[in-house]
Amino acid sequence: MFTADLPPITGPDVEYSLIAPILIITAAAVLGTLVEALVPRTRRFGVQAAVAVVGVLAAIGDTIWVYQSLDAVKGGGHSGRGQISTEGALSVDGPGVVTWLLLLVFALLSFLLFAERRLEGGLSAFTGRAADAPGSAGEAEATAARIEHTEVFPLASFALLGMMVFATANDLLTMFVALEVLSLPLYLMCGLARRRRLLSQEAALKYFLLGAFSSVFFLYGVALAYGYAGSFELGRIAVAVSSRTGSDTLLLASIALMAVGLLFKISAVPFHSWTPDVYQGAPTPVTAFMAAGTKTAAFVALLRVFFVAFGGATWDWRPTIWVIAVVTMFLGALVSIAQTDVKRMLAYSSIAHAGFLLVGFAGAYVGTTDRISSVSSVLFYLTVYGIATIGAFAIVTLIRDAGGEATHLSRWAGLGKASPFLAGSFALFMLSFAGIPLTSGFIGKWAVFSAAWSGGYWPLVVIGVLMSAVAAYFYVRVIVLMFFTDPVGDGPTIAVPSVLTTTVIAATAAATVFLGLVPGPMLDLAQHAGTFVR
Amino acid sequence: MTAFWILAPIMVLAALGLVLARKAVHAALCLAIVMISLAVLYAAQGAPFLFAVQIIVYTGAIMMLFLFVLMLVGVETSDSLVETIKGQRLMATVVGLLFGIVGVLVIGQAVTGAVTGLDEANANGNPYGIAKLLFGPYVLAFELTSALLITAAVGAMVLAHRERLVPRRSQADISRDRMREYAETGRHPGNPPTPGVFARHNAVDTPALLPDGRPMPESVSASLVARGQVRDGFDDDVDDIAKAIEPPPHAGWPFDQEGDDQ
Amino acid sequence: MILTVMAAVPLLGALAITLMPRGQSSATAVKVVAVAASVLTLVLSLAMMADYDVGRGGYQLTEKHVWIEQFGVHYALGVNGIGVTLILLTTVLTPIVLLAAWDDRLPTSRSVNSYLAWMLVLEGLAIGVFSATDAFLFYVLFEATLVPIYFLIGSYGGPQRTYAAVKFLIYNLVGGLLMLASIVGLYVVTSRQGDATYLIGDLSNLDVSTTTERLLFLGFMAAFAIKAPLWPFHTWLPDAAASSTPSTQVLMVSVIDKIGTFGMLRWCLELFPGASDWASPVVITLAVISIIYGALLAIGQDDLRRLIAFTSVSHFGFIILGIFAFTSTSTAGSTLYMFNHGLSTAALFLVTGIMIARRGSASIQDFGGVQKIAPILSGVLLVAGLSSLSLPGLAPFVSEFMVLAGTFSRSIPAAAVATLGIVLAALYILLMYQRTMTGPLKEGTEGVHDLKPVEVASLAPALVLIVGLGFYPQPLLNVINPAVDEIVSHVGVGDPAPKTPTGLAQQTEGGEH
Amino acid sequence: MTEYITLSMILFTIGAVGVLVRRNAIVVFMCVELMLNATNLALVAFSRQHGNLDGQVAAFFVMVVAAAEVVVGLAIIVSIYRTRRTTTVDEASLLKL
Amino acid sequence: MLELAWLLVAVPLVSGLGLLVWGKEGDRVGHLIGTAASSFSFIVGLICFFQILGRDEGDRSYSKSLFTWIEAGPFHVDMAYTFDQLSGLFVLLITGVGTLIHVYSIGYMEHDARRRRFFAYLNIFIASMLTLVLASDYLVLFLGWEGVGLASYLLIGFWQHKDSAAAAATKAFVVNRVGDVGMALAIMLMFAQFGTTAISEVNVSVNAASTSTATALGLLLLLGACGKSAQVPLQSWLLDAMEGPTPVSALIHAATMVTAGVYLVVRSNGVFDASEAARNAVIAVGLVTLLAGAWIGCAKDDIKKALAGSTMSQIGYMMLAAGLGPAGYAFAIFHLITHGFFKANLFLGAGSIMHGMDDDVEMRHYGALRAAMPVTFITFLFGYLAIIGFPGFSGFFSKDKIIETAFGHSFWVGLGALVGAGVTGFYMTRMMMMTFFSEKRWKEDVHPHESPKVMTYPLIALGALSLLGGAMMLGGWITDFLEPVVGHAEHEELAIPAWLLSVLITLVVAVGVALSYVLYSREPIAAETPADESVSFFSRAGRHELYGNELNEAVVVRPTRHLTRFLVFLDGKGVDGFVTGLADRLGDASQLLRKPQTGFVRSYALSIFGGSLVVVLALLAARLA
Repeated sequence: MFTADLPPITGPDVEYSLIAPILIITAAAVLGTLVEALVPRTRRFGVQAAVAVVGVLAAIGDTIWVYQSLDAVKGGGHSGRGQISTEGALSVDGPGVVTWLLLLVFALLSFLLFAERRLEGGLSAFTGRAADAPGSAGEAEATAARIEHTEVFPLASFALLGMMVFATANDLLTMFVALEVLSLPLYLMCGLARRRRLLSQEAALKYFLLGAFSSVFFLYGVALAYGYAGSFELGRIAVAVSSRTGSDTLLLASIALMAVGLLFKISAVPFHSWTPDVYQGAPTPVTAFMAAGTKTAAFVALLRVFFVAFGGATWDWRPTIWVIAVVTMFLGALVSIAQTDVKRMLAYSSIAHAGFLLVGFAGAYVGTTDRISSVSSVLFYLTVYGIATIGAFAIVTLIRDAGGEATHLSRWAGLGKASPFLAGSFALFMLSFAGIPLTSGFIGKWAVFSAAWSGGYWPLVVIGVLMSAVAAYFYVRVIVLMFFTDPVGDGPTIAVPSVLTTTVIAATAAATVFLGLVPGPMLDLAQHAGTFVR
Repeated sequence: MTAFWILAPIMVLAALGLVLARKAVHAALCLAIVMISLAVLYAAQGAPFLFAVQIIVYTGAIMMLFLFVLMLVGVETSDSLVETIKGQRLMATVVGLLFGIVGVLVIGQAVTGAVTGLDEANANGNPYGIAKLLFGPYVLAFELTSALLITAAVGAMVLAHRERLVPRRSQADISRDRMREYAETGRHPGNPPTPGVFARHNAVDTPALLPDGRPMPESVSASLVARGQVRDGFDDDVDDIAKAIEPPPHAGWPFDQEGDDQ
Repeated sequence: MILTVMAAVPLLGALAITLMPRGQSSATAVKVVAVAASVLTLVLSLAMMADYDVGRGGYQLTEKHVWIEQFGVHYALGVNGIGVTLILLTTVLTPIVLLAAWDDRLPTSRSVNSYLAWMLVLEGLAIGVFSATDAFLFYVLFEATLVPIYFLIGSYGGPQRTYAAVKFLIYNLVGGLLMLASIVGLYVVTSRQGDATYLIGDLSNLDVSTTTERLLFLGFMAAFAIKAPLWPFHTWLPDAAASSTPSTQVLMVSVIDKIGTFGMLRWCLELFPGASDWASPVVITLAVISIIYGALLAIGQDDLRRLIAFTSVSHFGFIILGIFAFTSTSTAGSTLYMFNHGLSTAALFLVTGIMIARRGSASIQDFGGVQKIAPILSGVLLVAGLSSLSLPGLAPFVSEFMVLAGTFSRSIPAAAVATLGIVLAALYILLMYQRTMTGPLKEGTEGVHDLKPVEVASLAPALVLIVGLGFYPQPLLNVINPAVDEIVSHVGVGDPAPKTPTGLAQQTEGGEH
Repeated sequence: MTEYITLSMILFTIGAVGVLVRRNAIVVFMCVELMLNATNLALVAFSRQHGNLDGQVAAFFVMVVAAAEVVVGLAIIVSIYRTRRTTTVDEASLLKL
Repeated sequence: MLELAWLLVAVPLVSGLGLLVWGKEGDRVGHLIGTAASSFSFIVGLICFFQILGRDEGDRSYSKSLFTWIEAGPFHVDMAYTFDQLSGLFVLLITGVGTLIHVYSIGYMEHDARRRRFFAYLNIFIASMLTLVLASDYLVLFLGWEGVGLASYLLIGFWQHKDSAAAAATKAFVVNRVGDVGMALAIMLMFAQFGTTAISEVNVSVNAASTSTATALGLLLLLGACGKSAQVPLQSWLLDAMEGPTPVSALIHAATMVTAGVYLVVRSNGVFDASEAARNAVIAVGLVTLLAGAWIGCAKDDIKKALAGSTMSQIGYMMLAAGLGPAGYAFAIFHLITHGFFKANLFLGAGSIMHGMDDDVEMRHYGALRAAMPVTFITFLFGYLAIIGFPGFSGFFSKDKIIETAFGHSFWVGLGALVGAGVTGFYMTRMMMMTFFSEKRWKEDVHPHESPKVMTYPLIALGALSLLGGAMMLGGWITDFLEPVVGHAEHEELAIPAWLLSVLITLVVAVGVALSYVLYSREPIAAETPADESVSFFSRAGRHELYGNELNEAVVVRPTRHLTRFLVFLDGKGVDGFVTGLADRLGDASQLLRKPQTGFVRSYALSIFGGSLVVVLALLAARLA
């Protein structure tokens, strides 16, 4: 009855070509869900994997196209490349598209690991039927029937979708929804390990509870930001911040609470405590995906929120980030020394790397076109960190004993002799993590440190290098274990992977060396991406 | 404003109830109170649409889901009052108090500026305004929620759904099988009597007695049989027990026995 | 181009060795390839000497390509006299070391392929380090040298090898990372002034505030002081030396540790002359402490390898002392000392390595009277030892005296205390010689037979050079002097003039002469 | 206005404390829901203050998100319950140190 | 020939190195080649010497630069030699006595399997010593200086299988190194002060420098001289050095090397002329050593050690003379040369005795050897007469002059020198008595016999030189000859005439001789050394070398050892301990910090909640601050 009186609601204006990579991934995910329903079980796994991988590949291609056309769509008035699309929900800008590219590449590598089926005798690393209690007859039955949860592919695709939107969200509401879109599938996938399912379920529960808890903080921060600025859009908030319209304390509380949610996702101290438990418990391919993808997406989102929305309050948040960076580096590096489990150790290393990334962030250096800025340094660091992390976790999947992956460090003794190339690759990743020159990790460290120093924080650089020395200690210990120590007893077996995992390891190792020797193109990409579009 | 001042204490108390109630169901009910009160506040704040959604979705659907799961895992479960993590409760209280105080003082008091009110925004009705935003700036988020819902559905399926691998065996199937087995191997389709039936003792190691007085070894657990711990359950046991109860005929005092040993 | 080729040859040799089959049957072929690669490098280095114009000074044989444009990093090589000297040291020592490693008994199941390959890698990297004229490239190669040594110690060393390898790596990494901070700082500083650059030519005219310069200097110095090793950052060296094979010891102490002193000379002094001058009192003090402390500790050692390691601490003290005295004499002396110390320590490590291998113990107490059954061995040990205690007529003396003489004109107390080191040097070498070689033959020492021809062949070049350069160091000094003069004038402190120059005296005395 | 935000803050804090002190995973999760509700209250209140409906839309989204989250969360809790026959979060502490 | 004077050094050097490298095949001819090289140098030296003799008095110094040794910045050292009057005399002494000792060694070392090596070392010594005296630059001099130290080290420790020999060699080298510190610092000071280290230029330039510089330079050089010449306080190595083969003791530790200190002082006359303080220090050192050496010589029963004490004492005389300035330089050199003759004679004689006594050095096992070894006895007697200053023998002239000049300087110095002469008479007579006279105290199965001719001929030659060496003083030839080098000295008139002083000296010596004769002929000499407790303090102290070793042990060695031990401890626990401790602390911290990772999700939530509180507060604080 009111219809006639109301003005019509005009349809939204969506730049489909710009956000096509997101749409492609969405399509792949939805298609995957349909495959789950329609394709017979025997062929489902292959089809699912193919859909996911093809979707990602298509998205990669499209992302490259989008990146190249960014200049064309550049509007006047802002310094960055790209534009805000979809009614202000997404900002398809240089850093954002580069992040898409990174996320897609990480996802591609991780999906290859997801699809690996040779290690478990023709079954994937995911449990056959999650509803069965571990060790129950049902579980054995499911294993015997060789059923698999092929849903991980659409789930992972949804997570990827969430990550991509998270990194490019231009309003806080979209960001929050994207945060949940990326988190929920990960919560689920953490609990799907085939082996050590008790740990896996526990990891899922912990990740879920803490994730939900921290995202509420983020949300409250969003609410306060809305209360401060009256809008969720980053650009509008930035205007409010620079014009100092609202109450400062409201702004500060908003910054703080949003930081909590974002720092949780990148596992910065003191919001890191979920990381080791979840990384250890989750199925290793998922850990790889999570470690590389979540951190990348969350970090870019963090940069976006802080540089775009709160750029006017830099002097308020920089000291705190400074301290968090130091504490994170310190704790991550230090505690990893005492770890005896490879996955936990990599988790703590991931915490330490969050600290190093924060160093680049704390520099808050905008830079000029020909100089390394905080954004470009962090993008580069994320690239090298993500690649090496996926490679390292890929190797973790191969070192096995009767109980599945042999993640206890003592089982890695003498690996260098048993399989020099595998151990050599792992050593390479460790050296890259440690920041030894001629590996990509070194260039990454250099980049974030130079961003910090350019921003005027040279003491942070000094602390950073000292912390890298501490961190190096445990990377070096792993090398000692693999190459200088003789195996205890039989030593673990090294499973022969299919071409999928082999490809991942080879590609990541090659990229680690390549980016160490010839970082120019990637740096160019990161630097050319320019600044965030407001 | 009146509604607020009535509802606010109720909500706080209910929230405290949620935290303090020992039984999960009580906690759930407390939460429901908060939610319904909130709905009222939404209405008071010019958000009729949310009022409805809060009641329907939150209180209706979500809380029901909670209660449903509570039923599933045991409605009677209640937390023990002993805190197992040292200092957790103290620290939680301290941090909570500080956070609350800071929040209330710094944030709550910081909200300044005139209240614009929603009259203008709600000019075409609250749902219209919301719809305009939903299909405007927030269309992407709106579409994203579909991904969320699919994820939730798939997730629930993955974790809770047991795919049936073998055809379901009905009672008819079972009885048919039993009879066939009886025909082929002679295995009795009925249950064997439990140990101790008609026997002198009803202990698990005593076989049941058949009506004809014969013991039935199958009634005793196979593992006891394997270990040879089965009593025969016949009258000679009585003598044994009598011996155990009564002292032996020429038993002396304990110290005499010692002397005898020498 | 020749510098690149020279660095590439050993690396390619290493690659070839890695690809060769492992095991006993191919061991000899592997060794031949390794030695051939190193000899080819030596020949190339001689060709480089021929190409190098001694009189011209400055950086020669340069090449430059953009490497990482965004950082202003170039692949830039070039050598001055100092670089030439140290490259020569590297190329001379590597064949010797590889020959000496011919019979090394490696821990079971370790392949000789990777052992020799790592050494060749080290040679290639060292040549790169000594010829890099881009600070970033230098840093990268500087840090990269850690990896081969780490594996050489960790895989092929003695019982404590793991501990020693980790200690070595972490210690050096700490220094290296502090230097990384300075490298980053250089980028920040140069990019603020225009285009970012790491080329030494651009950096040496850097216009920075005093504080910044000092901070940057400290970062570089930290890395070099640990590498060199300067007291009190020396404690990694004895452990590393005691846990590695003789060949590793030589490459580590004679070649790679020189990067520390080389770096001070090339990077600290050229880039941060003001800060170097500012820090010189402290550095000189530490250097003098190193000299005395290293010598006293050498006296107190029972393990031959630790003893030599501590003598090196003492000798590095001299080198650093000479560098930071900023006189052309002492600096030239330091550069020459780097070369000479390389030779004499190589000889010492190799000959004691042979002793240790034959005796099965590195403890001095387990030796005695070896001279009787192994006269050539003992003779070689004595010559190497005498060169280590800087006996005039042997190469190290010339350099040590130049260091002291130069230092004396700058700081008498430093020179005076440092000179006491020569007494202690006599003590640690001769007591060691006395305990191991003289007296009645000790039980258990019978197995220490005399040197074999291949061992003599590997040691002879070093000994010949030690004696030859003792009497005629001028060819090397001619190469070194122009570079040193440039550096000293760059620091700008200048040589102290003689207080009573001869000419003056002659005038006043009215030609009594 | 202030009183709404204050109430929201109080509820949020109570919820957070609840997460810390309750051991039943379901109750913990309910406390998270309380926090979400508190946030919604703030959003709605701010919405009225600023005179636009963005806050209300946000609250609406939060409800949807909460619904999805509840499904996933309860599924996880149920699956743990199937294995361990308990919903106490303290029991799930195999992963540590 | 002068331009070929570098052959003096080169030939023995090449011969020495060649003999070392040459394998076993060289054993047959090694000694011959070595002797030939030494003889060659002697001949070249002789030719050169006569060439400069043939020149004008003012033009007798010949310098030649062979090549630039070191050049860097202002530091420039030429490998150059100067053949002048002073070095010429030394060349003759070194090569002459050296050649004789080479010849002697052919016999003495005949049965030693490593004789080739011995000759190689001797040749290296000759080369180094000639480098030392021919050097026209202090740094080149230092090259020779250390070269003779090395040769001395090698030769003292020649019988390495004896621990004592090896230890003595080490000690000699190390103590010399202490002196070298002075030497090295002196050269550095020259470089810093004058910009050159050429001897001639330094000696001139020092006049323009301040007295304190000259004093410092003088004292530093004196320290070097003390080390090399076994002067107090660096005397302790010389007696131990007697562990070496006797020809070595004769050549290096009596005739040539140990006098290098005297040579250095005389060579640096310009420096010492410029500083009276430095001269007085030289005198003091000389005087103290003179008396100390004599004292030790009186108490030792080991013939070589007794002679070594005597050597110390005689060098003390030379040092004393050198400290007297231009007046004494020539006499120092004169005494140095005569001492070279007679002390080499005495040592070789001692070697000959040991050769016949189965290498026994204990004089208490000798006695009445004059009949068994007539040639040795006669030549030894010549040496004896020369050293005690028997009129007509070489020592008479040289010592006489020194004591005379000492009295000219100061009565007390003269008196000291005079007393020393008396003591010399005492201990030398004691040696003669114990060795050749008194009764046989030979051990069983020892059959003393005369040495072969190859050993006795050098003895005869040296005996002759002991007698005739004084001829150089005829007409004051040596003072005149050396004057262009060491400068002119006005002869000071003493309060008493020179002849009276000579008589007085002779009387004092006679008293010493007589006292000794009486003491050692009155009652039979014990065949075993009396216990320390049964002898007087003087004997005891003398035997213990005036407790010099004990002093060194207490003042230098033990503190050094303690310091070393302490530093080893400090390095492990302190310097390294700090680092490893740091690593351990990090490990501890790591263990501690992993504790909060309890596995309880509620603890993690608490850290998030607490963390968010902290972040909120931090941001607020940052704004307020």
